[in-house]
Amino acid sequence: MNETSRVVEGQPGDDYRDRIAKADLTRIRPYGDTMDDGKVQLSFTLPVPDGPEAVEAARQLAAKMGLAEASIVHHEGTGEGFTFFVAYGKCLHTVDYAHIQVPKVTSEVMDFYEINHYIQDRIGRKVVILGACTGTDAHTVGIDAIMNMKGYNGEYGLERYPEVDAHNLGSQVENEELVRKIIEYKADAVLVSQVVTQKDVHIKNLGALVDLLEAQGLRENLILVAGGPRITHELALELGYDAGFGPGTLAPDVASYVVQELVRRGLAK
Amino acid sequence: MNETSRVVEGQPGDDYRDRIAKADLTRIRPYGDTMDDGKVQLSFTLPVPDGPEAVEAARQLAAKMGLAEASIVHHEGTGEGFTFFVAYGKCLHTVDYAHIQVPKVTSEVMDFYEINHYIQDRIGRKVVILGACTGTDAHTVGIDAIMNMKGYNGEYGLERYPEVDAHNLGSQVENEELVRKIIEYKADAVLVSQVVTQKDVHIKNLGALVDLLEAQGLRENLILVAGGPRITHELALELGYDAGFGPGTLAPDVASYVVQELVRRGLAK
Amino acid sequence: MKSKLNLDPQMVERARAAAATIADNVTDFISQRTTESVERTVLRLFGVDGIDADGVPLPNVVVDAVHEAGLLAGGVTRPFMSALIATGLSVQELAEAVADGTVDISSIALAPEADIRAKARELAAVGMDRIRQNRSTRDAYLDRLDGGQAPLLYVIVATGNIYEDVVQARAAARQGADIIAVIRSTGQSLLDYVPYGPTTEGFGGTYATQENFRIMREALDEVGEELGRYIRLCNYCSGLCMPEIASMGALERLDVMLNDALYGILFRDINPQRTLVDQAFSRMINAYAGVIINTGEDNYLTTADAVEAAHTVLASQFINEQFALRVGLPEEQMGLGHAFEMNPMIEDGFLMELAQAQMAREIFPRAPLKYMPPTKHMTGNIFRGHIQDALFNMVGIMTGQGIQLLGMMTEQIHTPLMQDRHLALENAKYIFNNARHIAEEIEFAPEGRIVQRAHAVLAESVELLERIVETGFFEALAKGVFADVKRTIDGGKGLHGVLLRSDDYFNPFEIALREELGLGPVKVGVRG
Amino acid sequence: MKSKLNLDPQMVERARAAAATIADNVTDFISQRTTESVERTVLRLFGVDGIDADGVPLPNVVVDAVHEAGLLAGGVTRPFMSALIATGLSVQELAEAVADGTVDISSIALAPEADIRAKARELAAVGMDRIRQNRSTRDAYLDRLDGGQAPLLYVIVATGNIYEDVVQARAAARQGADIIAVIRSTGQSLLDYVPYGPTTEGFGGTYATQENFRIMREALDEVGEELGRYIRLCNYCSGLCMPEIASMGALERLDVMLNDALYGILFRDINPQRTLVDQAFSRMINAYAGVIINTGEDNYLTTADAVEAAHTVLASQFINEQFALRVGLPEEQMGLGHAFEMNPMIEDGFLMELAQAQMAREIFPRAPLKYMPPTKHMTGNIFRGHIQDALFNMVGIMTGQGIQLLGMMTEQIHTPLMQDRHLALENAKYIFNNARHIAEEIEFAPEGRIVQRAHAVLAESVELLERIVETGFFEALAKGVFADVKRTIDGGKGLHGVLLRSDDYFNPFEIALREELGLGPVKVGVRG
Ligand code: B12
Ligand code: B12
Ligand SMILES: Cc1ncc(COP(=O)(O)O)c(C=O)c1O
Ligand SMILES: Cc1ncc(COP(=O)(O)O)c(C=O)c1O
Repeated sequence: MNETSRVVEGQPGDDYRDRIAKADLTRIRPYGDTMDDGKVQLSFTLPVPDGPEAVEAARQLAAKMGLAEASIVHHEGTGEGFTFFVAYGKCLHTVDYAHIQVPKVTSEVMDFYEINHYIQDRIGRKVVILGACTGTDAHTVGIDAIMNMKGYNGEYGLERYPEVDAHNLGSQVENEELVRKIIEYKADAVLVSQVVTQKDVHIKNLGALVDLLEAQGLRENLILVAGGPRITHELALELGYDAGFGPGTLAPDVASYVVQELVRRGLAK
Repeated sequence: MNETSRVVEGQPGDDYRDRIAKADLTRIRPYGDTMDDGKVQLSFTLPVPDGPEAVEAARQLAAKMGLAEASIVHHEGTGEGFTFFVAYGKCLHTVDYAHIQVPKVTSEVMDFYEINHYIQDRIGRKVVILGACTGTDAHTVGIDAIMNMKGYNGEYGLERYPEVDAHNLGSQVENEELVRKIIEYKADAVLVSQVVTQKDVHIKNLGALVDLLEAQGLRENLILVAGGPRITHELALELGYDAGFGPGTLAPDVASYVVQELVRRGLAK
Repeated sequence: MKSKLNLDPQMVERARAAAATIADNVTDFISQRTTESVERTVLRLFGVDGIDADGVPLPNVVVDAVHEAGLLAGGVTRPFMSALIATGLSVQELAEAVADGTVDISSIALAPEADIRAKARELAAVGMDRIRQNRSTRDAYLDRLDGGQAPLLYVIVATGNIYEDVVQARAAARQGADIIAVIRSTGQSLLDYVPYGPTTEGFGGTYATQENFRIMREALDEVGEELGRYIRLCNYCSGLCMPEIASMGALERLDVMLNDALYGILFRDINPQRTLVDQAFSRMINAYAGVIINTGEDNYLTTADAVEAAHTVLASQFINEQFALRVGLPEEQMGLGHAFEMNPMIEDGFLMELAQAQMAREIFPRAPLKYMPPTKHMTGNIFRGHIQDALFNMVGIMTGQGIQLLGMMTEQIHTPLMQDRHLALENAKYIFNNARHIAEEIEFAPEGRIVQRAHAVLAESVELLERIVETGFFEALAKGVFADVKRTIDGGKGLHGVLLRSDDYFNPFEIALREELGLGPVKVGVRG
Repeated sequence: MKSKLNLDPQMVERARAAAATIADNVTDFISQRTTESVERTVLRLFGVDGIDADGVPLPNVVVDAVHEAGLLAGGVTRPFMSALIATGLSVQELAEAVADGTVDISSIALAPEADIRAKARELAAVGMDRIRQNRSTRDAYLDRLDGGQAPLLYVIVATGNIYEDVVQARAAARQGADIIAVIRSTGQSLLDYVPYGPTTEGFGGTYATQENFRIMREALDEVGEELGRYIRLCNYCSGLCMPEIASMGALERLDVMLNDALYGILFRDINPQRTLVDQAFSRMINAYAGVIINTGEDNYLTTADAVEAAHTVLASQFINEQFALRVGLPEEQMGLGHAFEMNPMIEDGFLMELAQAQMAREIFPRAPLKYMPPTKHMTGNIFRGHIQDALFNMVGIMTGQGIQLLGMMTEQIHTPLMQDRHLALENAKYIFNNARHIAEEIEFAPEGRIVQRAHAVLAESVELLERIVETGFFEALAKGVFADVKRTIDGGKGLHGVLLRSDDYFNPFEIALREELGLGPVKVGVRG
């Protein structure tokens, strides 16, 4: 035998759990295969033809994004003077996860029966909820999932709730029309769905509704909820809504929030 | 008819070519579907469990990388307290493409016949070229593609060149061994292949060869070429090589360079 | 082609017969009506174009004027020809004069019928000619250049800006796209006019305007020439201006048009009468222009469940086929729609998708079936999405689809970025090439899941079609048989634009088209 | 299972007969030899473990000492037992004493043969017992927990650090992995000893050490219990320490081992004699331990072209099968290897891959075939790579493979990141579930491309095997029939460690294993 090094780095029988690297939660980084290696995958297109300069430009861009050892693993001209890139690199930025505070819908999620009981016990009358997909948006599947009888993913929609008076106004409902319906139905809560987000049309449209409601003095006594695949609770709050719901929402999530909020705000009269 | 706006934004018959947005090459940004929109796709894993705080951490990370309107479009716990994310955002960084200078192999690429003629005409003797995959690296396919008779992608390898005396030393060749062979064969050029790059073993290994050659006074009269999937000409220069070749290289690319460089450096005697 | 599914020809026959009855009944209904958009189309085919000082398109201006004059039920042609004769203006001059008020069309007396007919025939010949010309230009291109092989690679551009669309479309062509579809801005289908000029501000798509058509056509011809390939152009012939867009497409040599008999009714809440009348005329134009239509059955599966509602797709294909045949659109131009929209988490879902696609292939053997990708079950997980699209492509090549509308991995996120389209094309090219002849190689176990699934879906759709015949088509729509959507005969948008034809209704293009398409004159009252 | 390829049973028979002849001849050759690593294995099975002051593993220390004493040709057991008897030390104490020089094994006289045999039998029983115990522990787990369904999802971890590997492996298990393979550090296969202890510094993989085996086993049992699934553990039983690693795996309850009769010869330039002797003993251990072996035919296609060299894969599978049968490894434990390695740009490549995979399935119906993903033709384009892997998965489920080694989209770039593995698992789970019963549903056109391709490959491999029989196996290796690689009988690494057995060669584990495996005693000289 000629080799000398035999590779021993710890003691057999050590508890492996003690030796697994832990993340520093005040400075987390992406994880590839080793704690803190920072590995990130990127892809993008640049408006320059493929070639060594294009690759260098891609590398520089990744570097500016804070990636060390950025490696352009794929580059391919896509015609018309554009090039597509795939890159990997080690992100030098860290995030303080330990101190993140995310605004969350804090109400407790109840089920179908609990919600109806809650309404009977704490509100004592039917709760009127309108739903609509507004502006030029015609994507009804999301709001239907919340409102319609048959519901979604095995959960009934609000129309099925005996203690809820639910009205689904459908799609392409203009804000002015929606306000008219709020008055007509004396709505307790309004659920607004926005799916198309190109050029931020949802932001404009959602904002316009708040302005309209405020102008008419309706905002205060109304629970205003937004939802859609690109809606977060945070965004909804920023836009002047009471709550926002994203992908995967089910009727009980919204209904639980609405009824508890009605009681909390003293609107359950 | 109730609508008033009729959408006219230009004149029919305008030449569309004049209206297509041009990139400012001193400040290029990624292109999604509109010039300068900065669109970038990212994916990474963070060492935190899935949840709203994790999503916010991912968003913050993307923001630190310079992405505006970063949107976490997918997040999924992968177990053991890790979460995988996919994000899109608009990169605010720009790159000055117009002034990028990339070192390039400048020799003109000749074909099989031209190279052999060039050697006959300008060098007048056989050129000795060694090839090896060095260190612990056993990936021979790349160097074989360059060296072997049958070649690669329809291009003959150097062994087929009548005016080249090619020796493929195979894989896992130690640097010391390679230096011995360089002396033994009186090599004009050496082609070193490195494929495994984990923990930068290729950098160490390529660097060590240069040190060894310099220590023995062999470096100056030798054309030293590196190659492999993660090798760039730039990296090779940094490591003290004369040239570097990456993915897709064919024998004529290397041979053209070697013979012209021999003549240029006055080693063609 | 040997059947792999052993479908019962009698069942197919029953389905077709039921659909034929439905179409016959409705055709009779259609023949008695015209619409504002049909009349605007007539003007466009005569050559009216442009907008007035307020930006209102001149076809709208003239038709509105004729309507106000109470003359539209007889068709816009008679008063318009009379005014031409009376004023001696050219078609465009007259339209402009009506717009700026210098000519009051209501005050011009009708010319003698023979003069009107002569003038109309003469002028219609110009429009008909241009369409015929475009058709032979296309044929010449296809003779000379590579027209692609089925499944054709169809991708969308949707930047909202025609000048960005052009860049994206040309890049896509270079990457191998056979068909470029310019998606329309949200909401255009509900506009009762066609926007004008080159446009740069759309949402989720770009306005369909004649100038945008022209620009894209020019750009694609140019790049196609360079590539040695003919790149087909597609747009949306649907909504309140369905026939007008057909005419624009025919005039600008579009090759493919989304054009469904029911889509507007179900998905845009357009009045059923309006849609049915409009689709008939638009399809005649498409037929004559050699345009392949794409029907919209895929849309059913965005609201209904793809496993449960599979038979509604097939039923609707039968109905679309029969409507198309009634107006002379040959099978070779019927891009009947269907889609790969089952929940990807279903065990053996791939087998059911195979069954559905193969079934469509066998039942409509000559149609260039348009196969739509997964959309509803695409998520923000672009990596899985890319594989959903790969399985879709695999089914496409395994079952010999005609037009493959390529899925994008970012379907759930945004309208396609340039790189999304690039990767979608790469996905399809790889799979189509790597499994090129698989349809010839694969057979299905005779009593297996795939075969049984196809039989079951066919049986259900026969049942549905026969039920519709029994109920009556309009009543069936009102009951929500398709896509869980209920539409009544007098509901929805655009009913105001539907008119009962007067006895002397005159539409020279309808006459010319019916003649060219071998349809014989309109007959009313045979049924219904 | 009905044949879909209509392979000629006579051709299969001819191939098997030729492979049997090859294996018989070589078996005779093997039976006359032992190696240093075989003897170190014997010590490990007796219970020798640990390292000396210089870090040299004690099995090496003792075997080297016996070798120096000129006694190794008779097996390490006789001198070792004699020393045990003479010193009264325990197995481990004796090894340590040899290492620190307190016992000089060469100076101890041999004990009476009967005493040696008795002691050896007694001590061997302990090791044999532990292996048997591990096997029943595994069986009990598999009774109680879900063992997964074929194709089993096999993923690799390769961080170089066992403690990172554990995290990655447990996460993979949670995501649905059935088998976790810990890839070895580059270069370990050429070490003539097995590293010791938990290790955190490997390149492109993690050292195979017994402690690393133990750690990973514990971590997987724990997570498996939580998930209600038994997670199988795999490592590499190849290189200069092939049988030692088999013993370590048997002692630590590994479930799967890469273990090929030819791989070391062809791909690591290990001496053919060394490899063939080592593989025989290692496979006996694997057989007894209930370990599924994975053979390495896939590697041929990384140097040779997958279309042209397809028949070498099949030929090698036949040879591996026969070598395995010779040492009692049942078909159910033969994870014969093959791979999806054709250039993705080939027209109809998918059909040829289907043919190859289906052929393997039909020829080795009971073997849990190990199917390897695309590697050579993976590029930095991770998006296309993900689809190449999807097609690979599709072939896996269409042809009923046993073990699917999942491809990673970053194959060309780096050893797998956690997210790469996550996406690879998602890819396979989606496709396997969505096309779960497709193998039952799909048949191939009887005279089609797929069937013809399989027939052609089978014919070529019959020809190759018969040529090897004619040429002689060692001569064929020297001529480079496999993977374009030429290896001579006296070339390569590790020949110095091969010894001709003396007439009184004694190996109690060989005896016990042969007995347990129903092989009967070693017979030499029958052939060759
Ligand atoms: C189905 C669909 C259609 C159908 C809609 C049918 C219908 N009646 O709804 C049809 C075919 C008609 C259609 C048309 C168009 N579509 Co579309 N469509 C989709 C698709 C495929 C699925 C949407 C869906 O049904 N999701 C399923 C539901 C259940 O999910 P969800 O909406 O997220 O809802 C859930 C939550 O978000 C939440 N939620 C939603 N709303 C609300 C409201 C409240 C108050 C609460 C509490 C919760 C909540 O709860 C729901 C259940 O969990 C998406 C792509 C995709 N995969 O997402 C594109 C998509 C939304 N469409 C798009 C576009 C651009 C269009 C068009 C504009 C295209 C065109 N130019 O023609 C048109 C125009 C339509 C219009 N005017 O709005 C884009 C939007 C891009 C963007 N981000 O801006 C998408 C993303 C596709 C794409 N990549 O281009 N579409
Ligand atoms: C084939 C292969 C193997 C084969 C090698 C067979 C052989 N005889 O070469 C086998 C199976 C043995 C193998 C083993 C291992 N491999 Co390997 N292998 C690959 C694989 C799949 C393909 C490499 C290849 O052949 N490419 C084709 C050739 C033609 O391309 P190329 O090398 O880039 O060469 C071209 C250019 O780069 C250039 N070029 C290359 N060299 C030179 C030199 C000069 C001078 C010039 C001018 C040009 C030039 O020209 C060539 C032609 O255009 C890659 C993954 C991949 N898809 O790339 C992994 C890969 C390279 N292997 C890898 C690893 C980790 C290993 C192992 C360490 C795994 C293990 N622990 O067991 C072992 C160890 C081997 C060792 N000691 O080096 C990793 C490396 C990770 C990294 N970046 O560090 C990869 C990327 C796979 C992965 N994702 O984990 N491997
Ligand atoms: C047949 C058909 N027409 C039209 C459209 C689009 O219509 P709109 O422009 O109304 O959104 C679709 C949907 O993609 C369709 O399938
Ligand atoms: C059968 C077999 N053994 C061993 C290995 C790995 O060997 P090494 O550890 O020598 O790299 C492989 C390659 O993956 C293999 O296929």
